[in-house]
Amino acid sequence: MKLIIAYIKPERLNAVKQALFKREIFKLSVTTALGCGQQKGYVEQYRGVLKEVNLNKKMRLAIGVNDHFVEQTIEAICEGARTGHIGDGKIFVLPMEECVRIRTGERGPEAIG
Amino acid sequence: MKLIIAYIKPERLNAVKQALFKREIFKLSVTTALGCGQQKGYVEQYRGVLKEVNLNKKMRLAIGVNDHFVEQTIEAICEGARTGHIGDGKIFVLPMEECVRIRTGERGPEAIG
Amino acid sequence: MKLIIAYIKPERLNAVKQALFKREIFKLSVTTALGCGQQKGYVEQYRGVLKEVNLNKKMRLAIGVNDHFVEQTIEAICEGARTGHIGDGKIFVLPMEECVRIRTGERGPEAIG
Amino acid sequence: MISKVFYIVFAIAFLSSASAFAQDSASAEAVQQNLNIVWTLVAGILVFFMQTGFAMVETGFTRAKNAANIMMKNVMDFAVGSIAFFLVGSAFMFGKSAWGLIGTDGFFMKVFEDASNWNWTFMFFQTMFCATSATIVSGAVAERIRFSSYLIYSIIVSAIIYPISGKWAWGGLFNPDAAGWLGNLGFCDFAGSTVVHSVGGWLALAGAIVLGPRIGKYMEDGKANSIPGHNLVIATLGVLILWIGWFGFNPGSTTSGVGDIGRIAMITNMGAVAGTVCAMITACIIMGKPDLSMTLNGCLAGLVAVTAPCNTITPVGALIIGGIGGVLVILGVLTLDKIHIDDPVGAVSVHCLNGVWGTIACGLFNAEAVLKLSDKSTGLFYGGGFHQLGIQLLGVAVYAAWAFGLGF
Amino acid sequence: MISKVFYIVFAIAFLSSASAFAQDSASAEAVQQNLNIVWTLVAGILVFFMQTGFAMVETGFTRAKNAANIMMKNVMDFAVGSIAFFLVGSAFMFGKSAWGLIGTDGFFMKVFEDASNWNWTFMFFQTMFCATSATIVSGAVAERIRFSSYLIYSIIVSAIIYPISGKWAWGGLFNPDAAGWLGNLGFCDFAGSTVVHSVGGWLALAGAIVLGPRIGKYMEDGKANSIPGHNLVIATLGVLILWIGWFGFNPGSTTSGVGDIGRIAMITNMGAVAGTVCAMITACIIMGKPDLSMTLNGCLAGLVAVTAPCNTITPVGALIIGGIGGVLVILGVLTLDKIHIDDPVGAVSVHCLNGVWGTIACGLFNAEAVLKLSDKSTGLFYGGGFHQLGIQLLGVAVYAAWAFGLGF
Amino acid sequence: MISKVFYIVFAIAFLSSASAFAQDSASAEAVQQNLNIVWTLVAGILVFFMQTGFAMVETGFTRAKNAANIMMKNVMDFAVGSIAFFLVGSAFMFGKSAWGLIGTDGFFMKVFEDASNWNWTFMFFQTMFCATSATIVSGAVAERIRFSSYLIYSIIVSAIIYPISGKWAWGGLFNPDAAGWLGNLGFCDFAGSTVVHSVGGWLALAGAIVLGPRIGKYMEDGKANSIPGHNLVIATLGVLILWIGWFGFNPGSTTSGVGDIGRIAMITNMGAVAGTVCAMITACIIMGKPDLSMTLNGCLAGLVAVTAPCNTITPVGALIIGGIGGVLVILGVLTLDKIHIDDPVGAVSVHCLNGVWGTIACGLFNAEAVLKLSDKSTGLFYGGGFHQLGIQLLGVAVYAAWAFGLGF
Ligand SMILES: Nc1ncnc2c1ncn2[C@@H]1O[C@H](COP(=O)(O)OP(=O)(O)O)[C@@H](O)[C@H]1O
Ligand SMILES: Nc1ncnc2c1ncn2[C@@H]1O[C@H](COP(=O)(O)OP(=O)(O)O)[C@@H](O)[C@H]1O
Ligand SMILES: Nc1ncnc2c1ncn2[C@@H]1O[C@H](COP(=O)(O)OP(=O)(O)O)[C@@H](O)[C@H]1O
Repeated sequence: MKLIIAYIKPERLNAVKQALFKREIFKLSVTTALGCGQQKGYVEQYRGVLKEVNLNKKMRLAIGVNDHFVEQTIEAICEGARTGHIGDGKIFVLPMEECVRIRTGERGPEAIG
Repeated sequence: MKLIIAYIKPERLNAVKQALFKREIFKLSVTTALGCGQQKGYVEQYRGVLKEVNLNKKMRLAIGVNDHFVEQTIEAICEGARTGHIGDGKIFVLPMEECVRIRTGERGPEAIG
Repeated sequence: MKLIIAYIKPERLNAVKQALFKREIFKLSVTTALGCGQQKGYVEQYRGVLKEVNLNKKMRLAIGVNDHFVEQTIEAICEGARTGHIGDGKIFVLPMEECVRIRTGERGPEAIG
Repeated sequence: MISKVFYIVFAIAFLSSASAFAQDSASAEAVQQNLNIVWTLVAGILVFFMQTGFAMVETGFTRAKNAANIMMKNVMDFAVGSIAFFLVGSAFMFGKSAWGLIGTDGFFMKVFEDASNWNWTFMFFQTMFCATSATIVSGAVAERIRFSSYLIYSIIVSAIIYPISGKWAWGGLFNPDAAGWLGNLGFCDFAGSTVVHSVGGWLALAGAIVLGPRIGKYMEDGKANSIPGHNLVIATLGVLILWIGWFGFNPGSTTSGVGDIGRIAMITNMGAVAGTVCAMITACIIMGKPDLSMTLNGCLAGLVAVTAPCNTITPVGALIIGGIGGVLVILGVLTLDKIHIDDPVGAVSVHCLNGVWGTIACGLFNAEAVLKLSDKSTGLFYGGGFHQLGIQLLGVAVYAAWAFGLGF
Repeated sequence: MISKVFYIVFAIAFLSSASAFAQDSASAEAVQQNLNIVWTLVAGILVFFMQTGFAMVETGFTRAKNAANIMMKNVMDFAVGSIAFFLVGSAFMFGKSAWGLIGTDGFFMKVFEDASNWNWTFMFFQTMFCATSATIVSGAVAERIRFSSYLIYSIIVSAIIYPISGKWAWGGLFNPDAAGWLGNLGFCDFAGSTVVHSVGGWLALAGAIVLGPRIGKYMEDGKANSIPGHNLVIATLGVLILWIGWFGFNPGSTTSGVGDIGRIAMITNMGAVAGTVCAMITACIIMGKPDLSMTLNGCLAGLVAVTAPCNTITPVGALIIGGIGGVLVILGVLTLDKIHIDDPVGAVSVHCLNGVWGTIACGLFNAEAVLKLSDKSTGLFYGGGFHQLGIQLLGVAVYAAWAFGLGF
Repeated sequence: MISKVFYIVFAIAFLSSASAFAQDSASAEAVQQNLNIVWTLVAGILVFFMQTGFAMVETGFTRAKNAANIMMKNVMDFAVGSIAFFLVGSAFMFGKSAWGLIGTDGFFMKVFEDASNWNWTFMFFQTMFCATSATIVSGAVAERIRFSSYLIYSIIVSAIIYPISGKWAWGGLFNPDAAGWLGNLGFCDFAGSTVVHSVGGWLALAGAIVLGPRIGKYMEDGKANSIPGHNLVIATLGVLILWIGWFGFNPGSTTSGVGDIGRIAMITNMGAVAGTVCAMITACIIMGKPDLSMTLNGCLAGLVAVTAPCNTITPVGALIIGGIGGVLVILGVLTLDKIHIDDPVGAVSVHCLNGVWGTIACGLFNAEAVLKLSDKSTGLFYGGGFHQLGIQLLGVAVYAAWAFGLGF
């Protein structure tokens, strides 16, 4: 099992969800995050004073999947999140050793979906 | 060492904390998250227009533990978070290679607790 | 590749960013979190009723790095975040199996930076 | 005790109401009558502003998730209350008295015939008072009462409970013949510490008891949990708006544009600032640091406390009465918490406790002679003896039994 | 129909304006004139408060990210509008009539000579009305109009569109000789359901159509998406402030401190509460649960609807007119959504639809005889026949064509 | 220069104060006197509303974490200030003059004997002015002053600094014999650009310098850091409330209900809108885009600038004075930032800089003859020569030395 973590632009969240649903990946968790990458920040002005904001708003997705779903998930995220511009984000794939469905106590690959 | 990540219902956070404390697991980090799983979203209405909200509020726990604590932690989370209804959440166990206590620079299993 | 996760005090974020930039680590993601550790919570009062707040505000950093950058990253975080007091936080290093740059589809070590 | 001013005003009202436009008879009396109308209307609008104040205080002191619900309740209680008071409440309050207990005619405000009659303005002002009384309860029952129950309750208060309470003390305001039994006894409640605030406050207490505390307010081991308000800026805005409204509430209760309004405004302000300062100090002593929400409650407590005696006390009297009010409200809030009555905004301590205190204060601090309002002061401390104090205590007891009893 | 009150007031105004200080000639007429000034000024200040109300309603009903932008627009439209009305608008509205269509003198408010003349107060009051009309549009075009376009539009409305609209119905208020053609016909719009609200509302409708919906409001498949307001507490605050402002708007339109103001305030309140209650019930029936934002719209709808007839109807008439307004506004909001006209705050349904309804209601519910304002009622339901109704319908049609046409 | 109106009013006040109820002597003079009382009280209530405005502006322009603290300070400064002014301040300001510098009798407001005397209303109005002056400082020292120091400071301002400042220019308002030395010279400050605003502003400047900037406001390399306000909606609400309050502040300073109040309201409005528009344009030019917080400051700047001359200038004069105020405030804010004086809400630029400008403007734009207030205008541009201008400059210098000196 793997845990796939992706940082994407907030406005692409819906498209990514759609792309995942198309591939029958229905379960995911989302957190708001701030990211700092190749995308430079922007400059704001308040009462004549400039302020550099170098963390951009991002969404962090966490999706637990079985091994044979990894490629499809990556594909789906790329499909939904890619705009071709800097700041599109990253996907990290982490190994996962165990997964538990709290409701039933089920473990392992069946618990994930 | 393992990093245990759990998505639970927000209102169960207190019970989970209690269950963990009973087992002398005192250290954890919490983030708010939105989850999408078997639990269907709900429909809101604003000025006569329906809006489907299919992300439910969740809490994300992250607990770094030594290997022999893993089972007890899973047990504690299940004990505190289980209601038997859809939406109870998931636990993911990830392998962890290193752990550092920033204050002292200690590393490895001693650093975790 | 590794995913380095660190929980630090919010007010140290800027110093940590600076320390990372000095070592040419420019990419990271930040999330707000609440932490519970050796640092005891504090007691608030509202209308004469005491309220124990035992979750302190923390920042969670996630930094994907190539293997030979791990030590420098840990060093940088410690440099920026250490105050020597309880509550300075923890660093967790997780193995990462794959990394994808969404914009280009690149994979592996090149994608991370 | 109903101020002499009233009678004069009404005498003029009846004399001049025959002429549709006051200008037609360009007499100074007619102009004064118009001035009374303008002032009373402005005061009524200020009292209406208190609805905004209550809404802001209540939402600021409670959780964000209930904000829409509380707004809804505060808008709707005014709406249904206005209609109920128009249809029947006003008649119960100001109609021909049956044994000084309840009015019996004038339903649908049918008494108004003339387009420019004083009555319209008077009833506008009274409608706003009625709404204030009804809305007090919403703070105490916030975050747990069902919306439909609350609507029904608002109708009952505005149609029946408040008008009957009002009849007893104020029934003679509109028509001296229709006075209520307490008014006839000489009960002193100039602007409504009892009629408006303590009635609302007793109902609030009953409501808070009946509904029980909010989930999570008290833990199994009996310890209280704090459920912090979500926006103290909005709560402060609300208190300041209420304060402004009170400058209509108290001075407006003269219903006439004469010099007394300036004095009453000054007295009202003194009560408010003394309440604020004393509550802050008390909170500091008990809890170790100044507390904004308690200080705000203290301000309202001072205002409620001087409401009954505002026409008959000196500024120094107002400082004392308001100051004691500020202390009382803190003790009230802490005590209610201890006996597990959950009142999210402190409505009971502000309106009920201080409504009672203000009413009693009339019997102690009334200084009519000092102010040259009459030859003899009725307050105990100004040589008036125990007579007035007795009447005040009777009034307090009667209203407590009536409103608290009905509340259950 | 222009109220008799006006003429009397102005007669007095002209008589007494010669003396710089009314006290010099201590006649009762002069004091009454001063009283009129005080009341009209206070009412004007209350109308100014409506700017705050509009700003709060609009920002509360839209997204947080546009809050600063909406604040900026609401402050600036008043600022540039005031200047435009001062320089030219007031002249177009109240100057010497050219064919009853437009004023031709008095630019820069040059007519004012005397330091204590009544005119100053009158023009202050009128400036606030003009600003209200201009600001109505900003709600309907919120979250998408460019700031500079909005400024230009505000100037045009305040300098030209509103003053000309106003001339037709109200040109004679300042100087009876300068009356407009609709006023001469006997068109009844006491406080501006048509002149202020429906003109603003038609412009709002045109603006909403021209600008098209906000991005994301309608999906490709034609389904509407809800874009929830970010702060319903602020929106409620805004509505309550508007309600207060209306107590200046309607009773202030007498521009004289006489008994009628109390009646008009009462009528205004009845319209508001009926609108609130009926909107809540309608929303419950259609959507299955009470909805705060719809209820708030209902309150404003009731207020707009009674604005035209507020001087000539009975309280029961106000309940009916306001109640129908509350139903209409909900149907209006839902219908606009269906035909993909995006009006984030419901400005069109509130001001345009109910402005029209209120104007027509004059022809149906006018009850001058019941109120002893004149011998004969002009409302259809009170035996006045179809004459007044015809004039009202003519007025509605003319203003619709004019304002909606110009809006494009 | 103290308006003629005052003297007349007071003459009447003294004549009629003997009769407890004005209705008893139903003379037109007595009714006018009552009208003055009603108007002054309403104006005082509007000025009280400014407390709410200041609280909202200050909290909106600062960080969320300090909101409760700022609310607490704004409520408490009014509370302790009211008491201090009641006990001693009013005596220092209006008591028998010692060398035109300070009042020496009337402590505890003992002078009031009569229940319906005009004095009560006058003192109510003055209390609100005093509180306004004290509260100005809180914006400039926001987010860093200690609460207890602030309380002590508020007491000193309300008990001593403001009353003495007030004595000099306005000591004769209550009793012409008690006039101060500047008032006797003919210093013109109708509603308080200097007495209220610049005194508050100078104290604010001193406070901001003494306390030093907030942590994090200026970086080691000297660059300024922006610490954005947390809620511009609340800040805008505050400014609009202040604007409303100013309609009590300026027109109310006549303390009489006569036609002049309408003119002064109009002038006040012109100053505000001109300030708003010019500040917006200036900010656009300097910073490249319209800026809400600067525009709001511009509005207040225009209001402060026309406060001194509001009784003696023409509307066009008001547009010019307000407009220059709007430009000045932006330059002021940017300059202070450059010299590292940290004023989170712009209080110094608004109240001090424009208080000074408004006071000087009297000497330039006073147009008494145009307004038929007297035979000769005193403003330089209206042929009045340099006499008045000299007195104004003297006043500015004296108050600057006094208030800024004391502030340290
Ligand atoms: N190595 C990394 N570690 C953690 N987060 C990263 C990393 N690289 C990128 N991110 C996240 O992805 C977001 C987009 O990064 P960016 O560098 O702009 O994209 P790209 O690398 O595709 O040009 C960043 O804002 C950050 O949140
Ligand atoms: N595979 C997954 N990846 C990421 N998060 C998940 C996954 N499965 C469940 N979750 C999280 O757990 C929450 C509960 O999921 P749900 O499907 O309702 O529970 P269950 O699977 O026990 O029926 C979800 O809202 C989501 O946040
Ligand atoms: N084992 C753990 N699992 C998850 N989070 C942890 C763990 N230990 C520490 N933390 C995080 O680090 C923060 C600081 O912890 P603390 O115990 O005060 O530091 P230290 O261990 O250095 O004394 C905590 O608030 C929490 O967010």
